[in-house]
Amino acid sequence: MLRASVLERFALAVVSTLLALLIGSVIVWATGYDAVEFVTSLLYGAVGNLSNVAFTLRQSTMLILTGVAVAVAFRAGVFNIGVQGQFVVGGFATALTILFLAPLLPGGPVGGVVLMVLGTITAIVAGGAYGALPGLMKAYADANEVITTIMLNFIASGVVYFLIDAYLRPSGTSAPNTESFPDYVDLPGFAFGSGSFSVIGLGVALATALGVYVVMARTSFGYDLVTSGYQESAAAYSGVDPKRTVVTTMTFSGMVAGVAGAMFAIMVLGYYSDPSTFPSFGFDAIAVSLLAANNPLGVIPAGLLFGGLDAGGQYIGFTLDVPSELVDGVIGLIVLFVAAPELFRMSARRFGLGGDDR
Amino acid sequence: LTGDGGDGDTETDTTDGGEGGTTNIAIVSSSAGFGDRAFNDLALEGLENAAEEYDIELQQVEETNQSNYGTVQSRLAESQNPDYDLIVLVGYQHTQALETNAEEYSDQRWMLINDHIERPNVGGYIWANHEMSFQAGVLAGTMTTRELTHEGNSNDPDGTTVGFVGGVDGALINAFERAYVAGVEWVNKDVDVRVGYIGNYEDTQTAANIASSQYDAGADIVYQAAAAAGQGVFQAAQEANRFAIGVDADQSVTLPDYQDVIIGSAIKRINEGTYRVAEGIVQDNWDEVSGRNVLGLDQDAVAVVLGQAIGSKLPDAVSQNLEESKQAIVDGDVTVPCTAAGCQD
Amino acid sequence: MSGSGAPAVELDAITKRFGDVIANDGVDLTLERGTVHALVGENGAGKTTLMSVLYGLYEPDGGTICVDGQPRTFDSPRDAIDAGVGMIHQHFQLVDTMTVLQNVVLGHEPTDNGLVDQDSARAAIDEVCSTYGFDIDKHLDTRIEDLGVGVQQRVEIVKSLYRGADTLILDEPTAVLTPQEVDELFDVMAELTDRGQSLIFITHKLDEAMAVADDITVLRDGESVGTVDGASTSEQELARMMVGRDVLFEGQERTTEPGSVTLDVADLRVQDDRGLEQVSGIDLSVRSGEVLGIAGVDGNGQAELVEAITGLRPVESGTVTFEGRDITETSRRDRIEAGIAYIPEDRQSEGLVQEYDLVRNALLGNQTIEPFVENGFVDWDRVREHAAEIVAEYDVQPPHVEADAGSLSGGNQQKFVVGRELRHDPDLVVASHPTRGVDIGSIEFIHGRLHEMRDEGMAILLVSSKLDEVQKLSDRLAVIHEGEFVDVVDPDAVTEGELGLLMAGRERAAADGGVER
Amino acid sequence: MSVADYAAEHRLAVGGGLAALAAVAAITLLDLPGADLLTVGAAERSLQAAMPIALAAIGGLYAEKSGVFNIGLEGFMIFGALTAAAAAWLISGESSITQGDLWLAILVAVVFCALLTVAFAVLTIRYKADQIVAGLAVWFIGLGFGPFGATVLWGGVSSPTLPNVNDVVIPGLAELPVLGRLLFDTSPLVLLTLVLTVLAWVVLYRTRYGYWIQAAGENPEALDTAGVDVNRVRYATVIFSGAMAGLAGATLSVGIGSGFTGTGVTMVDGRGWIAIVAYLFGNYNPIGAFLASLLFGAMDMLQIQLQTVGISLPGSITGLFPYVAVLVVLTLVGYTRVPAAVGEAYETESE
Ligand SMILES: Nc1ncnc2c1ncn2[C@@H]1O[C@H](COP(=O)(O)OP(=O)(O)OP(=O)(O)O)[C@@H](O)[C@H]1O
Ligand SMILES: Nc1ncnc2c1ncn2[C@@H]1O[C@H](COP(=O)(O)OP(=O)(O)OP(=O)(O)O)[C@@H](O)[C@H]1O
Ligand SMILES: [Mg+2]
Ligand SMILES: [Mg+2]
Repeated sequence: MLRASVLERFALAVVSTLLALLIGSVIVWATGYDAVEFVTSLLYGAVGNLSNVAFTLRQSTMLILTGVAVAVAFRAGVFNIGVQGQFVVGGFATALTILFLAPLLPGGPVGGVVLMVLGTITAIVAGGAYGALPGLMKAYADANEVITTIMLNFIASGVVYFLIDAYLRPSGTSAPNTESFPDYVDLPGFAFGSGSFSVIGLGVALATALGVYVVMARTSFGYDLVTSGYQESAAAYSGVDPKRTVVTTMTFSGMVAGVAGAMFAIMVLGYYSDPSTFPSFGFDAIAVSLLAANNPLGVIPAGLLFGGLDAGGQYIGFTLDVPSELVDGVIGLIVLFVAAPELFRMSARRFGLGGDDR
Repeated sequence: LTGDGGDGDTETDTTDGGEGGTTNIAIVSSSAGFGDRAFNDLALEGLENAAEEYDIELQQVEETNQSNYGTVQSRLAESQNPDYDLIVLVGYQHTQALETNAEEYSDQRWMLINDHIERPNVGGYIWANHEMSFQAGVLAGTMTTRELTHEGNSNDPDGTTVGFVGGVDGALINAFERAYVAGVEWVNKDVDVRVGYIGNYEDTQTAANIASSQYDAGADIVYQAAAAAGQGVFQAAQEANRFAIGVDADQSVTLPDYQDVIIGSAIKRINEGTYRVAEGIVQDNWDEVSGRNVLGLDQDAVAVVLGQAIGSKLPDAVSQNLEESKQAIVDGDVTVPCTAAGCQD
Repeated sequence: MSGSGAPAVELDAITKRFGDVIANDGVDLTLERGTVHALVGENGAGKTTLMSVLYGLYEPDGGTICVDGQPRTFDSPRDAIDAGVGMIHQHFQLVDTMTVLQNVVLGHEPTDNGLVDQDSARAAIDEVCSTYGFDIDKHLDTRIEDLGVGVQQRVEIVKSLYRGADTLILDEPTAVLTPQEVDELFDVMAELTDRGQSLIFITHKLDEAMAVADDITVLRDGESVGTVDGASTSEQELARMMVGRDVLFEGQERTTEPGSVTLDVADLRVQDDRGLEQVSGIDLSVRSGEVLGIAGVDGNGQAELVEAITGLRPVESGTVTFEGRDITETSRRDRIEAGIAYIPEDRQSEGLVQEYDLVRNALLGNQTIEPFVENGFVDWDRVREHAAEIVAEYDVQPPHVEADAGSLSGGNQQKFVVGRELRHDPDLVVASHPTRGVDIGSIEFIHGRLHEMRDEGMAILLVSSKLDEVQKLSDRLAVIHEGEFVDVVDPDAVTEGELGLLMAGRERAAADGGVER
Repeated sequence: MSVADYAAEHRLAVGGGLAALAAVAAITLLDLPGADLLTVGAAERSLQAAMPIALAAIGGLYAEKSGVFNIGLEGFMIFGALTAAAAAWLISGESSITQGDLWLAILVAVVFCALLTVAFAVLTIRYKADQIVAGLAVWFIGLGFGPFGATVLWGGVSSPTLPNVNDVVIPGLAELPVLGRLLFDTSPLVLLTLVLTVLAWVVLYRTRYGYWIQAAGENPEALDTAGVDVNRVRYATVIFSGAMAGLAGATLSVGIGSGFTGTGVTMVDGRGWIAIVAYLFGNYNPIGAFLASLLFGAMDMLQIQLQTVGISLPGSITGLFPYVAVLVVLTLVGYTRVPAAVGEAYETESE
């Protein structure tokens, strides 16, 4: 039973992706570009050489973390569209912690590790708190979370920008960036020479996905959340307080988004900056999570796929004339198809691929 | 897929790019992206002009996420096919990433627009936004009390109010604002400057609304520093039958539909800068074009040019004041608030 | 309307299958013009299905429908309506946020220049109302949600009449009504038949059927057992036809005596979701080794009372004491942990998660109970064993714990829920309609289990709308009416007639049965 | 009726009242130059700013009233803005763009978005796609293919400068104080919006189609048993919502704007989201949605007026006014009664 649905899910993801890529290629061809080159460049940009792989994995790290954050909430039946904002706030908290504590702590590797750990913890706290906010508004004021979280994304971005520009910008510069973190606050690249990807970051993402999976599948807390998502009335019957669960869910989701923020600040940037120039990981994560049927483990392959699409898209941007926005559109198409499993079921039935007639 | 040479061979022939072979140049946009009708497009234009003159292969890379600049830079620097002789980076958002990459890829030559890093392989080019904005202020301050009519548009010589519409309220655009205000006041202490910020660089409607609000409040000339959104200001000017000042390029030329309201534009000749550096690469004159280059009124790299349609109608006082204030700035008699890089406080 | 002598409706050998379930198996039914034809049968006997076929909601797998002597096929309710057949569903088909007028004319709006012609709509409704003596005209601009069920039902009837129905199907119309409203409904029904309307009346209450019906058809397991004359039949005969054997009313022999008070409820007041008081000062107590039954017409506060006791609904005032501890303010989870089991009325949405398999459903409500969960971690192997034990002991079909709950038939779902709630020795069981939708064999099994558990010293609070069930199972029987206990009686000493009066809110002349409180 | 219920019923009045009160309080307490803040121009611009929001909101509320949550309004608006600009540019060919071209372009945008929504409607209604997810996908697709389309046509994410629809001046009436400038010397699209708002109200509450729409979202079974095809009603409203979003987008790019801007989050810049909030706030009433849009427009203009007058909060903070307002309003006035059947695909029981 379960196996069949995992398989079906996987097939759905593959078919959606292929179909979206096919449509993308047709559009490329129809607008007068070379479709074959489009696809091969996409592949090469994703996995063609070591630095491309590093970029793919870097994007995947971020997408897995934010994807898990989305999955947690969706699983519990709460539409957290605010992962972007929670991730922005989390990363900002990391940056503040590192910048303010660095002078107080000894430098060197030990200081670096301490700063990174503390920075990640504050990110988790900040992300969780920023996630709790719409949770509280939904639970106790019936405010639709889809709308509140979208508003809070705009607000997070605006306020963080303001704070950086007004208070954290080093004198003598005009860019709304904070100072760079000390050199020793950095995750080692190991096999990948890239300055913005570290196997440790990927490890954190994988461990988070696994950890969240265990929580969701093996603990009574996870059971409470998932049951609320499936059937709120049954959850209430079983002793789950629906209001509290909305708040805990959003907090938990925000905490994971906070980890994403920490990794972004430490591993990717090494400083902090105007959030409106950040990639929209929090939104792409919705696609990632959906593709994975909101399963934290499924988020890993989905995150790798989207990371690859991202990297490939960027590569296309600087090798071909095809505008890289196209790749964003293709991602949207994937989401659209994933949203409509019935479409594929019906066509599968039409072509006689199993399924009962009703 | 491995036909592209793999990653083993990273030796770069840095002396390449003489008069002989094709010169490869990549340009990476700022987070505003190309199509901003402002400095991204201008930087590109200079390279395109160079490409018409010389044997240059140009690769245009649009990347609007600041967090990706590190990777984009390194991916381009590592590229073997082609091997870029110069990578042009538009905007200060590239600076932090370039600090690492300029060191890492010490054989790669970089041109950074609007900022600089002390490295032999970097040419940093900063245009004095504050000086040109001061000049724009002089233009506005001079004209607000003078009679001007053009195709049904007119100013209000009795009123002493002008406006400023900025993109994002931050150090960079604050420098435009303060310098502009200083320029206005240099002409006439009594002139009142209305200021508004859009909050981004793409919302033309809000830009138009801010400008309209300022025209309503008596402004007869509005200076915009809002990249793509700035068009909204010209539109508002047409609606109010007032005037406006363009930015970055001569917008009475680049946006001819608005030439009836653009009395002048504060321009920075970024195109000349990128052209010069491209030429330097082709002619193997890196030393002459690298290093820190602050380009201001003194170098004629920034200026206020008068609108192509209206310019001839402006009174002589305008060019006199512009010339006089320019001289004063160049001579150091007038200190323009803020710096080329922005306002610090 | 045809003036011929042909019956209003003739159903001939109607068959309707849902997958393997044969809901209707060659059912015949003849509705004579100007009469009331009652349709009775146990839960799941196929009554609603048969009527849905007649109303065009389901396409029959076999058989024919004749209306006014003409053979008909209905592809949709619209066809049925056009043929003059109207149906008043168990769950009203009214739009809560729209007004009475809008609901009545929905789909058949008179228009004037593209706008709905309010005046002619009003006039047409007025005419229907005055013809049949309805009094809903004063509510025409009231929104449905602001009206009581009785009025809503009349709106449904007016809606059908407005659409020109001359045959009306009423599916369990009395289940939601107060006795007074039932009387009013019967008056309306008499008025309708006097004016030539023909009615099909589905009910579980045999006395009602006998009181208003000219003919009574009994369905059992999808088949028609026969049609009898309403005036001359007896309840015993009908019951025998329905169940297939004589219905036993045997008393239960107790093996133990009730012990100390387990649950005590004092002066409890509870509101429903809309803020209306549904429980108005109820006192009750249940001892260990005792079954307290609560009988009453659905919607008299039973649901709110049960939810307040089990911790799903806050109380306005009063106290709930469990084993000497005041639990009025404690959470549902605390109450589960303290040993209160609850068999919910709505197994579909509360008792089970439809998309979960039985293993995961076996954990529902047990999330904090050892040994299934230790230190917050679920021991799925133990839960699986637990699920398998329930399935085996309660004969859940199919006997696979991997089956999704949603794929089980209603009766099997119910057995699983009952099993889960009864298996780990609670001190109090609150059972709400524990055998709803369950087949006869299982009913007896569940009844037996409840009695066994009572004899082992468990306290049981039983709510059921089936009078035979509460009478058979209870040691004491409280009758609830409009949120208050009318009386508490000895179930063995009371007759159904007396209970009916009590449920209608009329106090008995003399209390008897030697009952506490 | 409790205070909370009353507030929920009359949220718009309450919200508007609160906003007005806050404005008056701020003006008196902070001694602001009230007359400079509340100008006719500001009112006119509020109306203009409200226009695209109101148009999209009315479309969105029709869809949701009938049971389909079209959360993709923002995406459809992007397509509307792009299509209108593209159509105007393509129709005119080499010659300069005439007023007729612009109106034709707006029509093309409306039709094109209606066609796009047909796909969305088929997915959500026939194939029961999750409405929220599909709507988000539309947004992603708009953000991607909008600028992409611009690049294909114009080589950059933005269009060249385009003219916009001329104001109509009604002689005589235009001379009226205040009202003259607001209503009789203004963009015809403002007038169109007003007309559409009233029309939408009449259709929803006074015609049979309106009854059907309400029933489809509240109790589809009741409508079905009344003999009306629920899904047909839903197709109609969803496609209408796409057409309205297209019109809203077209309004931005060629109605009052000067072409399509595709940088960043495009020139639509969150207006589609605000539109959803507007109709929720307006309690699904077209007139309420329009007034709520006006409230947002006024909020935006207030923040601009404050800047103009020189009461300058940091621009990056004042720009957040509308978003914060949405949060405050949703939290204070809270619960919106969402039609009962929203989000559920309807399958008629008759087979
Ligand atoms: N839509 C359906 N799909 C599958 N099975 C169904 C469906 N509707 C009814 N059934 C089955 O058909 C049988 C008859 O159901 P029906 O609703 O007609 O019973 P009923 O006599 O009306 O019962 P009640 O007294 O509870 O209303 C039951 O076994 C039920 O499980
Ligand atoms: N679509 C369906 N698929 C499977 N079983 C169904 C379906 N619809 C109804 N049933 C089953 O048919 C039985 C009777 O259905 P119905 O809807 O008449 O409920 P009911 O038993 O009358 O409940 P109530 O007494 O609360 O009205 C229920 O047990 C239910 O489980
Ligand atoms: Mg039934
Ligand atoms: Mg039933």
